[in-house]
Amino acid sequence: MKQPVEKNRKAGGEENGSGKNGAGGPGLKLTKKDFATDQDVRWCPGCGDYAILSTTQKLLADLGVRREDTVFVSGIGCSSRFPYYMNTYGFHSIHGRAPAIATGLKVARPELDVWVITGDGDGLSIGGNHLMHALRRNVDLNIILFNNKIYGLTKGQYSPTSEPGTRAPSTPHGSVDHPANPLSIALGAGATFVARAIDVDAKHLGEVFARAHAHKGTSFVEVLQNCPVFNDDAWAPIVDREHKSVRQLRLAHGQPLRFGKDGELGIRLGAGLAPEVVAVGDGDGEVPPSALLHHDERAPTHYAHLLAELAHPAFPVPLGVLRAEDRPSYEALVGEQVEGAVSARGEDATLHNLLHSGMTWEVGDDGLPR
Amino acid sequence: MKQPVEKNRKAGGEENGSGKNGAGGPGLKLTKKDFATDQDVRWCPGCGDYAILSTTQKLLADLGVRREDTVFVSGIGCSSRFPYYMNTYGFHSIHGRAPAIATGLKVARPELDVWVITGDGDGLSIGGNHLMHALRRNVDLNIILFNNKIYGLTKGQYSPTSEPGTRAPSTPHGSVDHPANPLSIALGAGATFVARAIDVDAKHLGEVFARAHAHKGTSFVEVLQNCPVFNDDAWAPIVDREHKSVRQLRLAHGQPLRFGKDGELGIRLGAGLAPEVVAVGDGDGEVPPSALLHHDERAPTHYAHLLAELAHPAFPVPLGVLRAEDRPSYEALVGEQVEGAVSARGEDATLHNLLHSGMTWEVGDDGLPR
Amino acid sequence: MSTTAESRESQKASRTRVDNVVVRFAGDSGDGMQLTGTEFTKAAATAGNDIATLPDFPAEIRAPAGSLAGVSGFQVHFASGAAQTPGDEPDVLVAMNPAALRANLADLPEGGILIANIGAFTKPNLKKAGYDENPLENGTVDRYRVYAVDISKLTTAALDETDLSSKEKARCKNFFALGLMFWMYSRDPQREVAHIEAKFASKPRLADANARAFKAGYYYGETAEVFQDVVYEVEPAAFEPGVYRNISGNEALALGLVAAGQLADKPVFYSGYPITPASTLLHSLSGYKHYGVTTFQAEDEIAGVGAAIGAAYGGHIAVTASSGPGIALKAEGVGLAAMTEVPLVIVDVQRGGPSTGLPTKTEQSDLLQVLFGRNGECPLPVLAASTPSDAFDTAIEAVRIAITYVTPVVLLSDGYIANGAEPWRLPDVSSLPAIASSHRRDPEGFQVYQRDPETLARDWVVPGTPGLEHRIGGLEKDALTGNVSYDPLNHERMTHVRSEKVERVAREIGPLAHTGPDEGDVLVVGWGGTYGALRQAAQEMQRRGHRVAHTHLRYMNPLGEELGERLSRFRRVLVPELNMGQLRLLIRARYLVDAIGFNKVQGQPFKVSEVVDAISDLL
Amino acid sequence: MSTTAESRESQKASRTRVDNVVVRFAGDSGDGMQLTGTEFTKAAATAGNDIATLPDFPAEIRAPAGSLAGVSGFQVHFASGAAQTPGDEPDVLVAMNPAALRANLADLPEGGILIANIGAFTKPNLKKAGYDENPLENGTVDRYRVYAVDISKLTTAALDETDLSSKEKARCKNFFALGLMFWMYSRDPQREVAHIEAKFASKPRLADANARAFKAGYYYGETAEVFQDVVYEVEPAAFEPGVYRNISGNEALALGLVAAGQLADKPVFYSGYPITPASTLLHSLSGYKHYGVTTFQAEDEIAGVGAAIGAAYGGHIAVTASSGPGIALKAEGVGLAAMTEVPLVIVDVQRGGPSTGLPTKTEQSDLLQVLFGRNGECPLPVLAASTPSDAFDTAIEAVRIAITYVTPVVLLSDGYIANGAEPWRLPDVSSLPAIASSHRRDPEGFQVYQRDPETLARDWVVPGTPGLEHRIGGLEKDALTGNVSYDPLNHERMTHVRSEKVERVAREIGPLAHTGPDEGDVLVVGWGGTYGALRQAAQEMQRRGHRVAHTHLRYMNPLGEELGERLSRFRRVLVPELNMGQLRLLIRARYLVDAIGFNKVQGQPFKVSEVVDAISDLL
Ligand SMILES: Cc1ncc(C[n+]2csc(CCOP(=O)(O)OP(=O)(O)O)c2C)c(N)n1
Ligand SMILES: Cc1ncc(C[n+]2csc(CCOP(=O)(O)OP(=O)(O)O)c2C)c(N)n1
Ligand code: SF4
Ligand code: SF4
Ligand SMILES: [Mg+2]
Ligand SMILES: [Mg+2]
Repeated sequence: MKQPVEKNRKAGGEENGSGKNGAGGPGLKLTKKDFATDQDVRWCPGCGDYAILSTTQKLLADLGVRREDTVFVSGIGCSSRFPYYMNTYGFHSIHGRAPAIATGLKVARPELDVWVITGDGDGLSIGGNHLMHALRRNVDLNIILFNNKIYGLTKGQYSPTSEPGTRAPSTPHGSVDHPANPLSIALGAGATFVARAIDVDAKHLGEVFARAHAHKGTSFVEVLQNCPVFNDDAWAPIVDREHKSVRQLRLAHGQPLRFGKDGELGIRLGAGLAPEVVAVGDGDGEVPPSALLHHDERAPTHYAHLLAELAHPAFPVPLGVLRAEDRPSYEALVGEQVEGAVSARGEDATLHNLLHSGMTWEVGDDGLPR
Repeated sequence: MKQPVEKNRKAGGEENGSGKNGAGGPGLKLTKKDFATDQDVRWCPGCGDYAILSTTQKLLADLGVRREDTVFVSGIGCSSRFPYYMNTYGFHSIHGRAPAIATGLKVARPELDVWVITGDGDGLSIGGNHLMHALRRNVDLNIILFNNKIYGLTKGQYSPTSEPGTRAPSTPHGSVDHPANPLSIALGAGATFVARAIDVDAKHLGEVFARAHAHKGTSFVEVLQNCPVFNDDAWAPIVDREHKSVRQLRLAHGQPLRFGKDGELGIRLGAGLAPEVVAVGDGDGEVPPSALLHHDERAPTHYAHLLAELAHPAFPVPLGVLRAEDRPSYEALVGEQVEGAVSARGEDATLHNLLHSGMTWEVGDDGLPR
Repeated sequence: MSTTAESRESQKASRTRVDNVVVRFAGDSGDGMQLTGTEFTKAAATAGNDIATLPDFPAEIRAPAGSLAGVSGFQVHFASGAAQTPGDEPDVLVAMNPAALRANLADLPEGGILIANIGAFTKPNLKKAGYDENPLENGTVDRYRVYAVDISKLTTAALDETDLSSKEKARCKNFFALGLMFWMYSRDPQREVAHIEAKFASKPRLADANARAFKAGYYYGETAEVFQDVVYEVEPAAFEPGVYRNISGNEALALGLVAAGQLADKPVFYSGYPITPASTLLHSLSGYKHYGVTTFQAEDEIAGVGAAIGAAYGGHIAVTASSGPGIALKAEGVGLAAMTEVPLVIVDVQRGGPSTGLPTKTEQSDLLQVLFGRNGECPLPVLAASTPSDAFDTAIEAVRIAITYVTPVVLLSDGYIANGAEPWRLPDVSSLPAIASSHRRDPEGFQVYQRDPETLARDWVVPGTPGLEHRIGGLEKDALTGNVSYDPLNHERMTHVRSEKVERVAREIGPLAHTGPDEGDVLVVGWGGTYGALRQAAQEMQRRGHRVAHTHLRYMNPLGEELGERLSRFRRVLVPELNMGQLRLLIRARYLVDAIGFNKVQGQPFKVSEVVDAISDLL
Repeated sequence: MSTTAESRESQKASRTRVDNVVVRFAGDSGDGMQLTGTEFTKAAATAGNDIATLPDFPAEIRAPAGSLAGVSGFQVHFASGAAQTPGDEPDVLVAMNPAALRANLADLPEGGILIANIGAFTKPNLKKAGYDENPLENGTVDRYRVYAVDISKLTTAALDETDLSSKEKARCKNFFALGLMFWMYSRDPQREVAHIEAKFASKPRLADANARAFKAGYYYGETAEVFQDVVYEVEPAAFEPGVYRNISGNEALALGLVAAGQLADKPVFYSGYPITPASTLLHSLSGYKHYGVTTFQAEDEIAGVGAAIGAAYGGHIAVTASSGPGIALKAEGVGLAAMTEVPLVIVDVQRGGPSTGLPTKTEQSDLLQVLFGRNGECPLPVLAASTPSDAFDTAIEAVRIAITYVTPVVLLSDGYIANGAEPWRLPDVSSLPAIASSHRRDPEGFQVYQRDPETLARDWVVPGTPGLEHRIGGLEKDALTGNVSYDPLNHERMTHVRSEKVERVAREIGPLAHTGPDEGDVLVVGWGGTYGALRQAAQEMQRRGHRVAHTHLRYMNPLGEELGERLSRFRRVLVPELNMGQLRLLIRARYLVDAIGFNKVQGQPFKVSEVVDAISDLL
């Protein structure tokens, strides 16, 4: 009997070089276009999803990943149509369950590069639990949550991230739910990598995705995405060119939390641990950069929570990597146990011996036990 | 046509005085025993659930609540058998879904006092999403999570709160999952009341339950519970008499974070926002109480996260109310909308007029439109 | 508007009269075809025609403009007789762009009228639709009566004087098309102009522009000589006297639930999670708060049924709804409701399956799921609505049974009923029977699973009632006390009681809906949204002199005895279904009758002609 | 131990020989009855008896000591002939306390042997069991042959010399009882002592104490004269030559899955969420990591099936298991697997329902759920195991079909099979046929939904394969390219293909398991865990000279043609099931045969005598 496991665990690697579409050989470098499929993209004109798709296609080309080793798993929603447009392996699954499916895939095939595409409804409403458990386990997935604060595909009902008072088909008098903060939920669940970016800021989005891709363990990225049809300009106050310098806080590891056109504003920890916005400088009532909070992706988690809680209009909205922590990934630990057991087993671990384990007895030709 | 809503919304109140079992009349004060049912309690000998049951029965008697207005809703698990032993209304539902059922009940009948009993498996594994959404919405429920870090009822598999390396029937080589922190999850979900107590410390447990009961909005209480059969002494390092003074941090609003036999130890915020244990006093290398973190139940949430992250053995484990925030409860907001709509409607809001709304036309006796 | 009623009357006089017409509007998702179709339908309805509609839209919100995937259609059938279905094929196809033409042309019969917006037949649009050449010019449409109108240009021209952007102007073209159709079918344009003004009251610029475009279309019809030979007049249908409105299935269902609440004098609690084609039920009901309706948009379908159970337990009329995938998710919760015996209505607005399937298409493939899709022996009453307006009655019926028998009840609808519309004769509210319901308040001798000897209902006791404190749950319970019981015979007894309770509902069935002879050659048995097609087909066969009858079921469980007797009086039994034969399986199993299936699984309703052929095959 | 084999031989000679004996151990959940029963079973098996067992434990982990709710039982039937069921009623009841007596006495036939531990018949214990007086003293047990032994005291006395606490000593009393039974049925005590030592190797104090208690019980039997008239000898059964082991259904299922992985030369991925009585499958498999098995304890059943789908998509042999409520939750995921056509095995270890029901009791009430409990037309192959060891073969078969036809397959088991045990003749590993499986690697001409013309399987392409990148999902897909398709005829075509693919599995059915004549008066048709009882009943009727046969199905879907032919050759068809008639419904619908149901829903298996009576009623 052969040893199926080791063989399979290497399967991806073994065959990569030879495929005609593989990116293995020199000079075969794929372009962004190679990551597009022949399917018409069916999002509404102006949908933020286009930008995210484009950034992703470009990034994968830039990173030089192999198409055949890349898998996009999604749930259901406008955003979850994403895999159809990526010329990689893709699985458009059912509502909310992509993290579970991706977990099974990644545990079975750790050599694959597995992305999960989800929406604020898919990932936080019906799928909240799977998201939470994938994050807790730290399965090495890249989870991208398209947050348009609305259910797009089902025509505009409010979602768990919608602002209170959202008037939508199911809430003609305005919604009364307190909105969920995707980053707080992810952090509360024990996520090791938590970040946020904007659909249309391709450069920054690409950088954040690259970081997410590089992270070993679950990377969780919230992308602020515009749905021009059902929730147009929901992020405008933050994304808006005019105000973005004072409403966005770009995080850089080791750097003080500064924002404003010329970094003239900053955030420090005030009384009662409340963060406060201060003017930066050495003038009167101004605060030197050293007195500001300094960004640390590896600080104790409550610091990342502090960032996650910074919200418009009282604060600028943090963008970039809030937290990046090293912790062994789930599939690695599982793989170690299985591989350990496989390699520790003796020659006698045959199917025959397995069946014959425990208490056995023999019955002779006379039909009686020996 | 009568107006069903108002009538029903008052139903509990209307009829309370008259019931023979009501606690309404003077001199009818119920005792702890009145809250016990005639059913044999079927937990294993020594199970921590007994103590929680007893504390709850006593508390309800002390609070003088009406049995008929009190409902215990639970999922499935050893802990979820709880309702059978409370002589109130009770609903032993299905695995993980108690928060959803309780939400429906509370929204329909806001005058009822609704408790949810759940376990670490029921509430955090299969039921994590419903828990999260109840907390986010802030439905006025008292959710008590019995955390024995194991699946009791199904005979001892590891749970989402089990320590890594737990050897259980499904993990003979030890579990590899990173454990969930119930308090962090609750806070990340936007809980307005978060607390922790210990099964066998009846006095403190009773106080915490009383606070939870008084809180308007979802109260979430994690109870550290011992399962002598499948996870005996899982909490012993913390609960243990000998060490408890240095391993438990009793929270008191407005007070510094102090612990130890005579409060000789304390916690302050150190470099990089990392909490640290310090000796309290005015001696060398000691720190005055004023320099310690002071407990504030209403501080920005990241502070409660800091507390939730304090874990044995590096830190004492915080017990008591970590966070209590005022935010309108979900059922109150929903009720306002419905009641507002009902009272704003004119005399003409009859069923007849409803059916006749929109574009109508009449067909005469000749079968032709008029 | 200058066209007076009189001038229209005289105009009508010169028109060809036909019994019925089927018009299909087809265009881009962004072209407003659903609105156009709906407005045209209303006009036909108020003019006294019987109507039936079939909206058909893509699963995408807005697929790329001009693409095949983005084509949205709306078919309306209006008739001077009964319009029982939206029509087998269109008499008139309005194609707003090449993709719309391509997606729909095959359905247009030879000689059918094609109105094409040539303004949209540009190179890029042709390409997007997969045409190499312009089909209007290469013979493709030779078999039809083609009217090529540059609707785009004419609309823009009509809006010359307005300050709209050219994009905005282009968006008014559906109203031009609507105006044209109004003229072709002698509809009252004034009324429509008033509608437009009311509809866009908050956006007067748009109101004005749409009204202009509409009038321009109408006048174009009147003026352009080309149309003179295709103007028609469909006489009003003979309706029962009464007040009518046009109603879609989900709206009727919503009204039925509100009515049930009023009839039972109890608040209604609806919880659900959005899903096509059930969402609009949530939308409708959330607008009826002033009728004491509380709606709860849950985090998922499991919470949806959970919250409904909680509300039912609390004494409300509790309803949860979804479509196939969501109903699958609710299964465990529905089992709990069955075990604990709380009254509850579960609505399944069926769509194409399996899995995500065809979300915007209709199908009848959840019957066996709602009957058997739960663990253990867990029978429930199941009712099915058969037309949009029937959803109103079925909703009241479902609530009545849930409350009377203290049991969850499943109500089946489908995408065709939910989105389709028909004229509805409004019931006299005072004639609707009250729904008796009571919550036990007497503690004397109370036992949790004591039953009414007639209905086998247990008492519906709600929390808040002093002296009746008790515990229920999903474990098997003692047949009397309701305490947890593992006793083998008690379990068997309870299993039988739960089953018998459902069987008792058979008393409510009443005479079966039936057309045709009481015995004969072929009995067509159907259920749900195929009602109109089956009835019309059976009537057609009767007209042709065959002994064919049609029985349509509302009660899918229990099936009752009358059906068995009726089946035995026909030589052949045909069960047409939009599935692979689900009712057929039940009928064969229960009555041992060799029922033949006629099955279509295309996400589309039956055509009358298909059913006629299937019946003919059996004769 | 001093009893030599020879002395036992001579002892045996003087004993009454009987063909079969049924012993039931009953005591408190804390009394170790399951262990006692299991050990006794092993001894009988190794001594060459055929055996069948029925563990019966409460849903609570440990209900209050001494309470009725806390009674745990284990029944073992050992025979010199075939022990096809655990026996209708016990010949010997060992009651460790009053509650155990009360809960089980009714099952003991008149003249049965009752061994009661009088040491536990204390006032408080009697009260907990609901006895006002001691039933051993007030005539209650007069109809039985009563042996009152103070097992508690004797055990404590035997452990006098040890340093165990008195609580620890008391806990050894089950080994005393075991020793006594060993003596009564001439089992080899040395072997057991060796077992005890091995089992408690890590706790030598306990090993010593349990061995002492065991020997004390054995010697007590030998010494106490009272037992001389009830010592029995059951000759070894005549078995096929081979190597045997005692196996429970879930363990056999686990081994079958491991074997399937080896036979297919592929890793096995199992994911599930704990639930009685499926959990032990997860437990077993998690111990087989060294055979390349990965187990994943998911956060719930939905994630359980989700992860399995992911692993199947990744090329593993993927399995998920649960019991009724969890299977309900998996429905939507199973539908996705069906739509995307990934190979997957879904195991349903059935228990008493509906809802939470009777978690630790057996039932066959999920058949219709697994067939129909999904939205849309979503047929799947469904196989059912019929005995504990048959679960091994059925598991391999299920995997083979899943891989060959690239489809999800449901495997039904039940609590009775899962926990019951029987001697299993170990298969010759080299005779097990390999499971052919391949992943397409050739990009040339690849189409996602291209099919093998024989099996209709699509290619199982796994990520990581260059040039075959493609997308799948739950929306309806084009029959060739796999791209999303809303085309009506394509949907119908795919619906038929999915259905036809399942029908093709009929080729795998092979000849049906059948005993008795090929035609005759009554054909008993069964499935699942009732196998033994039905077969034995049919054989009994044959012995009585009746033309009765028994056919037992492994394939619940498709049913295949042979069954239809066979049904037609019998005057009456009886379908005994532990449900309300689920297979019966299928048979009636498919073959239009008036199959009669014999149904029991008590959470307990059939007694042979019940089935015999039911058959007799039809003659
Ligand atoms: C089980 C199930 N429930 C509900 C739906 C309907 N549904 C599809 S997508 C969606 C919400 C999508 O919202 P989001 O995840 O925010 O995605 P978006 O469309 O906004 O990108 C819903 C409710 C479904 N397909 N399946
Ligand atoms: C749908 C479903 N899945 C699984 C189970 C089996 N089950 C019952 S309780 C339980 C876990 C209980 O753990 P926990 O919530 O921690 O409660 P405890 O018994 O430890 O108090 C499980 C898995 C079930 N009853 N229903
Ligand atoms: S509905 Fe919104 S999210 Fe969906 S495709 Fe259209 S614009 Fe994008
Ligand atoms: S198994 Fe554990 S949690 Fe359950 S009743 Fe027993 S001791 Fe308590
Ligand atoms: Mg969204
Ligand atoms: Mg637990």
